[in-house]
Amino acid sequence: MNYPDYNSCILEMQGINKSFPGVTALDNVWLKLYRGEIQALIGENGAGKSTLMNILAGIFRYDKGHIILKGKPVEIKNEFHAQQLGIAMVHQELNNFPDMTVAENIFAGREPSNWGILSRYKMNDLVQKILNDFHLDIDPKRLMRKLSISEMQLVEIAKAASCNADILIMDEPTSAISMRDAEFLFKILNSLKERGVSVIYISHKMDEVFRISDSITILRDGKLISTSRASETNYDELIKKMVGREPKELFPLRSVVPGVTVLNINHLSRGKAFKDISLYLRKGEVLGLAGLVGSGRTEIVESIFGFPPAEQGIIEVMGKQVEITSPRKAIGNGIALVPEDRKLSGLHLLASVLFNITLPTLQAFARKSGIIKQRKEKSSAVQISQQLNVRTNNLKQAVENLSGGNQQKIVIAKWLLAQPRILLLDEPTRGIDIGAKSEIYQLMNKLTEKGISILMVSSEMNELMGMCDRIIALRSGQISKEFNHSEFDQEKILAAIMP
Amino acid sequence: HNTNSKKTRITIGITYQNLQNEFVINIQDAVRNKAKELNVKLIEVDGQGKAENQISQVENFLALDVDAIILNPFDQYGSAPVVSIANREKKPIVVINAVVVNLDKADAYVGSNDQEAGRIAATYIAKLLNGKGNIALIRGPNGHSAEIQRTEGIMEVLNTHPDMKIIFDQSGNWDRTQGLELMENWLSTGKPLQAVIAQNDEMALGAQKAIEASGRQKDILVIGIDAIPDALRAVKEGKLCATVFQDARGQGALALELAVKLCEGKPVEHTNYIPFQLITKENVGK
Amino acid sequence: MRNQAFQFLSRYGILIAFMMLIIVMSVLSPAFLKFTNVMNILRQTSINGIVAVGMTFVIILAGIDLSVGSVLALAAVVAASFAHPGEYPVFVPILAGLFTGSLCGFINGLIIAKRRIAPFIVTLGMMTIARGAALVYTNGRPVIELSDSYNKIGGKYVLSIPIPVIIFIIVVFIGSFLLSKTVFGRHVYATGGNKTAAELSGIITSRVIILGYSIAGFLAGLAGIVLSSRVMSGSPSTGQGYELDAIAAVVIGGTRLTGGVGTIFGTIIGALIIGVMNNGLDLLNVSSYLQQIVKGLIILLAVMIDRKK
Amino acid sequence: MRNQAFQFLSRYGILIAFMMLIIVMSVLSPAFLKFTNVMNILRQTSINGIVAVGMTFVIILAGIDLSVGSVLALAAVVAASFAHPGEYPVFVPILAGLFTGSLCGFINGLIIAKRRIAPFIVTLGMMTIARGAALVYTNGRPVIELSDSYNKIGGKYVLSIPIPVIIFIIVVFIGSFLLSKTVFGRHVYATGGNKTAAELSGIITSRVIILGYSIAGFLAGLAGIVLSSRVMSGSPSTGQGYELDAIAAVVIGGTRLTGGVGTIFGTIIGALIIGVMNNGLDLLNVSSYLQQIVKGLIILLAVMIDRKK
Ligand SMILES: Nc1ncnc2c1ncn2[C@@H]1O[C@H](COP(=O)(O)OP(=O)(O)OP(=O)(O)O)[C@@H](O)[C@H]1O
Ligand SMILES: Nc1ncnc2c1ncn2[C@@H]1O[C@H](COP(=O)(O)OP(=O)(O)OP(=O)(O)O)[C@@H](O)[C@H]1O
Ligand SMILES: [Mg+2]
Ligand SMILES: [Mg+2]
Repeated sequence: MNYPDYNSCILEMQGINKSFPGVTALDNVWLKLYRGEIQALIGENGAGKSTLMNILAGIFRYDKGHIILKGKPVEIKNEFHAQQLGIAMVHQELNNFPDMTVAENIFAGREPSNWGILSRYKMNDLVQKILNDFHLDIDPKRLMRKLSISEMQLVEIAKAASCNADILIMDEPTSAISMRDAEFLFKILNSLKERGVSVIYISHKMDEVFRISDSITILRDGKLISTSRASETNYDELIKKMVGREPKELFPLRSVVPGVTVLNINHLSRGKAFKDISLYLRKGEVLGLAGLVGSGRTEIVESIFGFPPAEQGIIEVMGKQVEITSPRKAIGNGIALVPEDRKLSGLHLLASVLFNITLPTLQAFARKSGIIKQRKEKSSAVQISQQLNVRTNNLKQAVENLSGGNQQKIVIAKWLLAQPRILLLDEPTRGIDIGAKSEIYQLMNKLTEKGISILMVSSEMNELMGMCDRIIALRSGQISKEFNHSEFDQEKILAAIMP
Repeated sequence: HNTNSKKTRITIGITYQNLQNEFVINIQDAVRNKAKELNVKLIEVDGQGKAENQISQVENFLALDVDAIILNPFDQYGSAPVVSIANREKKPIVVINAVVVNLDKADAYVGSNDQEAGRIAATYIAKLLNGKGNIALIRGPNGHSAEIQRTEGIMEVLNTHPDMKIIFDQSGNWDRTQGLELMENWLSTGKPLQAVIAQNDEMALGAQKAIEASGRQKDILVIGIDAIPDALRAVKEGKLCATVFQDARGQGALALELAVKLCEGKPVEHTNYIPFQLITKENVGK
Repeated sequence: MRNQAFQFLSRYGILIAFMMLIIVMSVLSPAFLKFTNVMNILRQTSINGIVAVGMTFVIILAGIDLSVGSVLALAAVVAASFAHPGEYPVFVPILAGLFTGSLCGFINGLIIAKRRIAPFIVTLGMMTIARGAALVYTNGRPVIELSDSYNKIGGKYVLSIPIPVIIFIIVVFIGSFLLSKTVFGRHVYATGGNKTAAELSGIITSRVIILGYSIAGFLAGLAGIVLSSRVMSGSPSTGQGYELDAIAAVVIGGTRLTGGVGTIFGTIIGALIIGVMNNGLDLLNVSSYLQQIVKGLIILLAVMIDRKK
Repeated sequence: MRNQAFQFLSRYGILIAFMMLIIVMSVLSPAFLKFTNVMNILRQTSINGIVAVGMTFVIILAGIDLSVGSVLALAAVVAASFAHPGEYPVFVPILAGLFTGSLCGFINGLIIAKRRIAPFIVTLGMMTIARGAALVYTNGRPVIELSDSYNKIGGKYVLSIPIPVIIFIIVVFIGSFLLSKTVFGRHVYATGGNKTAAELSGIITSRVIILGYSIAGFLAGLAGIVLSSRVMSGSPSTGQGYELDAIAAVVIGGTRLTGGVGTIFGTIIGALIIGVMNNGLDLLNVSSYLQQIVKGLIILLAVMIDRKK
């Protein structure tokens, strides 16, 4: 059998409507999925992609519409029911059991057992097979919380893909994994496809979309814009449909000439995380850190931010040696960090947009007595969120209810208000749509023009190459090579980070 | 005629120290019976072992415009403001069962002196032991008025017997299980012990159970206070050497009667002691 | 418009529950809405209310303080021991009580923030320790014979409003102001909502935590002073179970036990619901045993009405 | 090798604390390690231990059950009321008590799972309601005159081991088996560790929660039966504060109050620490005021030793 089989429609979503208090998330959306088809679902942040898929996975009820599964109308009651119907999903936000082992995580909800009694034997056999299939070099007995974000994401992918589902939904599966791991994922998706599994694939990465998908569906503001065969469309057309206007150049031209050294790091080490890291960052420069999962990039920027401080080494800011023992000290030295995982370490999800944006800079809006000048606070927050094009109807809205991309913008906004001298960005465009990405790149450019220096960690090679003046390649916690802009070459950089 | 009788019907508010205590429930029964008999409307509230609750409750009584107040104080100091409030609002107040420091300001008092209970128990034990022996004391909750006064009474007697020594002394919080466990632990020390004075029957029965289980029932005397039914049975069976009877029903009935008299403007005796009575195997049936 | 009404309801659902309770009570008991009775309710609520304001800080910090009842007792006996007539001016016992309370809270906060032990267990330990300390300090006997000026705190009126009620109102205003209008307040929410994010935002969370628990201790101490002056004696066994009442008030008021969300306003409504319930059921002469069942049901009902959105 | 020792320590740090306590006690009191005293400790621990096993389920589920003390009392009086001599065979009161306990737990679980209200507040409501129900059922008086066969449950021995201890051991084995060897056990950990993730994994968390609370209720009922038979009377005011002892045992034993982590083994050590402490301080005849301070300090110390890695 050659898939996709366009004669066999496995799923139809007809006229789906869904609104949340104050927002219409989906407005009459139609979607058709064929056996063995990989369908990409794309659209700007907040377009309704996750909402549509969450409906399919039984998480949300929809207000209006029908779902036809394998020719039969169904009412998907809950997640369990969705699983029974053969629908599995990798969710946009990490959702795992940090205190359980990798194996236990993979089998949560479908533990191998005899009459309710666990069969560890079976489980260990199965898990090894799954991990092998995915080329995952992770000890199944390791605790989930000990994994890096990307490893966690890979485990979740493995979990969903090993479910024997007919429909596999992936909501931005590659937003937190390296290119190498993404390659494994694509192989797996192709082999699933050969077995007749259908995949709905949400991503903001256009190159991926074109590489693997058979068809592409575009949502904008909760409305269906189009579904087309991947072979019959092109990049510019997609972008135009997605954002509703002509696309701009993704990476802006960098015109800043780096000035004096503002950050100088000598022989920084911390435990097993990284060793003997020396680097410098000049005024107005964008410096990139490239590396694979677990190469220690996150740990390095966190230690520069004092969270936790490095054990050995010297940090100099503006030529003066500084002791950065806590984030507060780092902030005092004009350093800001946009962390990798917004949910875990970036945001107070239940609090409002305003609350989150002004949190690190509250002192600036307060009288000496500690009383906040609320009007001033609000106007600054409004200004910065407009500047970043944050989509929210109200600054009082809880961050929890924003789309993933908009949440990311909040984290960036909160640090831009602090007007840092040195900005540490850890995967700053994770989960951000192409329009917002371009906005963030523009912004980075503007910031560097103003003399701010940026140290950026990214797993997207084209982002590093498009934005950085220099790239430092890391391999298992140590610097393996440094590249100047003129030496940028994807192959060479990859070679420098591969073990 | 109905409206007429309603108009003249007396309303009395009563606040009990803690209605999770069987002894206090006995008082409540007597008060209720008497109230029915005298056609008095009764508003009953439970201080649940907190003096401040009793103050609040009497404030609430004022909102209900009761004719008289009966106070069964939890704390001789903490519950005292109740009497001051009644005085200020010119409501007759009768104190029942336990005392308050400003008892003289109350219109009447019905009850028994808790020190007396302690004295009776300790005296009887001293007599049985011929003024010599090791004693374990199980107290009520620390700081509770009855605990304070019963302890005072017990100490007063024991101080006059230099050969009687308290070798164990803990609070059992009026609770049978705690009495039981305390005793189990004390018994395992193997120290010679001649008698246990428990400040209520529940704890005494718990201690007795532990002693019986250890087979030392013959060597160790146990005495309680209150004379609850279970304790009377144990006295009859010789498991407790005695208990000290406090006439809850008598107190309850008399207190209500006095309150009614005060409402009607009739003179009453201020202090009405209802004496404690030692209940031993000999007089338990009566 | 409709949407706003909905938002209001979902935000202040507990207010609806409170109103319903008030209406039911005033229909059932003619005495309920009298001025003196309303003052009674307020006065009776004030102690729990003061403690609950402190508890709100701690719970927003994603913590809990089981020790407030015992700390209240310890502060009460310490304060009372300085309040004998003719010994010291009245501010001495007050300061002594407040200091004792704050110190206990400070120690709670210190251990929780620095040793990272669950607040539940730390304050459970403190609950036992403070109770023991109160008993040792007084030898288990209440501290009595307090000066008139001390006893006035709990017993007198200003403009026919009882002093405890006035203290309560002041505490509510300051607490509410701190939480909603100051940098410290924001840091409390941030620390409780996401500690890592708070630390990465440059907040020294250990300081916030220590201060939060100190406030809870301070207010427990204040409540101890008010209570001991109300009963004109400092009893080492007072305040038992107050922690549960205070936590109930906070949670009924919509503050989440997982931290990061909550208001003093909600707590006050929660405390008033408990106060009205206690007062109303006594007025209605509901039997003490039945009262417990009814109270449990009302708490559940109130929370259910609130959470039904 | 060295690493393993370290792992053992950090995992079973609480065991070290326990050993230290044992050593100190046996040095201070010669009676401490006698067979009868060890049996005393086990017997006295058994009631709290049984309750704490149930509490472990609930706390791993990221919940809490404040009602166990009251439910224990309700089950005790219901059971006792069927246990008068010559009325029913002994299994009737036992079943009645177990049913009562389970029912209360079931209701707790139902409200928590279906209405999504904080377990703290739901079980606080149940705490009051069950206590009130026990008082109403008995009119406030203990149920006395129980049959000999009923009283044997708490009083007799099998192979010179007290029956309560045997029941406790059986409960520990079954509880431990359920948690570590069954699918249900995994779902308990999953639901408590991350409820959203559990639901996304297709676990019907409401069922797991309801079952978990029912188990806690069942075991509280069982403890009520053992306790009432041990003291030969069913008192409606018994079991007060037992919830705190049980929670303390669970938390000292390393189960996290935020859920997802914990073992029955740890809980048992926690319960034994509390039992040894109570017994030892009594043996040493430490004054009851001081006992409280010492107990609080030991709890804090034990947890600190455990968490110091
Ligand atoms: N639980 C919720 N409550 C209220 N509004 C919500 C909720 N979930 C989503 N929304 C809103 O619905 C809209 C669609 O969000 P959705 O998460 O589906 O976007 P998305 O296309 O997945 O975006 P992204 O690419 O950023 O993930 C957004 O406006 C979002 O704010
Ligand atoms: N020996 C080890 N023991 C335990 N954990 C390890 C070990 N080595 C690496 N790790 C884990 O690997 C991760 C290090 O990855 P880190 O996040 O610093 O890398 P990164 O390059 O930023 O990767 P990414 O951001 O893509 O996850 C940490 O989370 C750490 O827990
Ligand atoms: Mg999304
Ligand atoms: Mg990283």
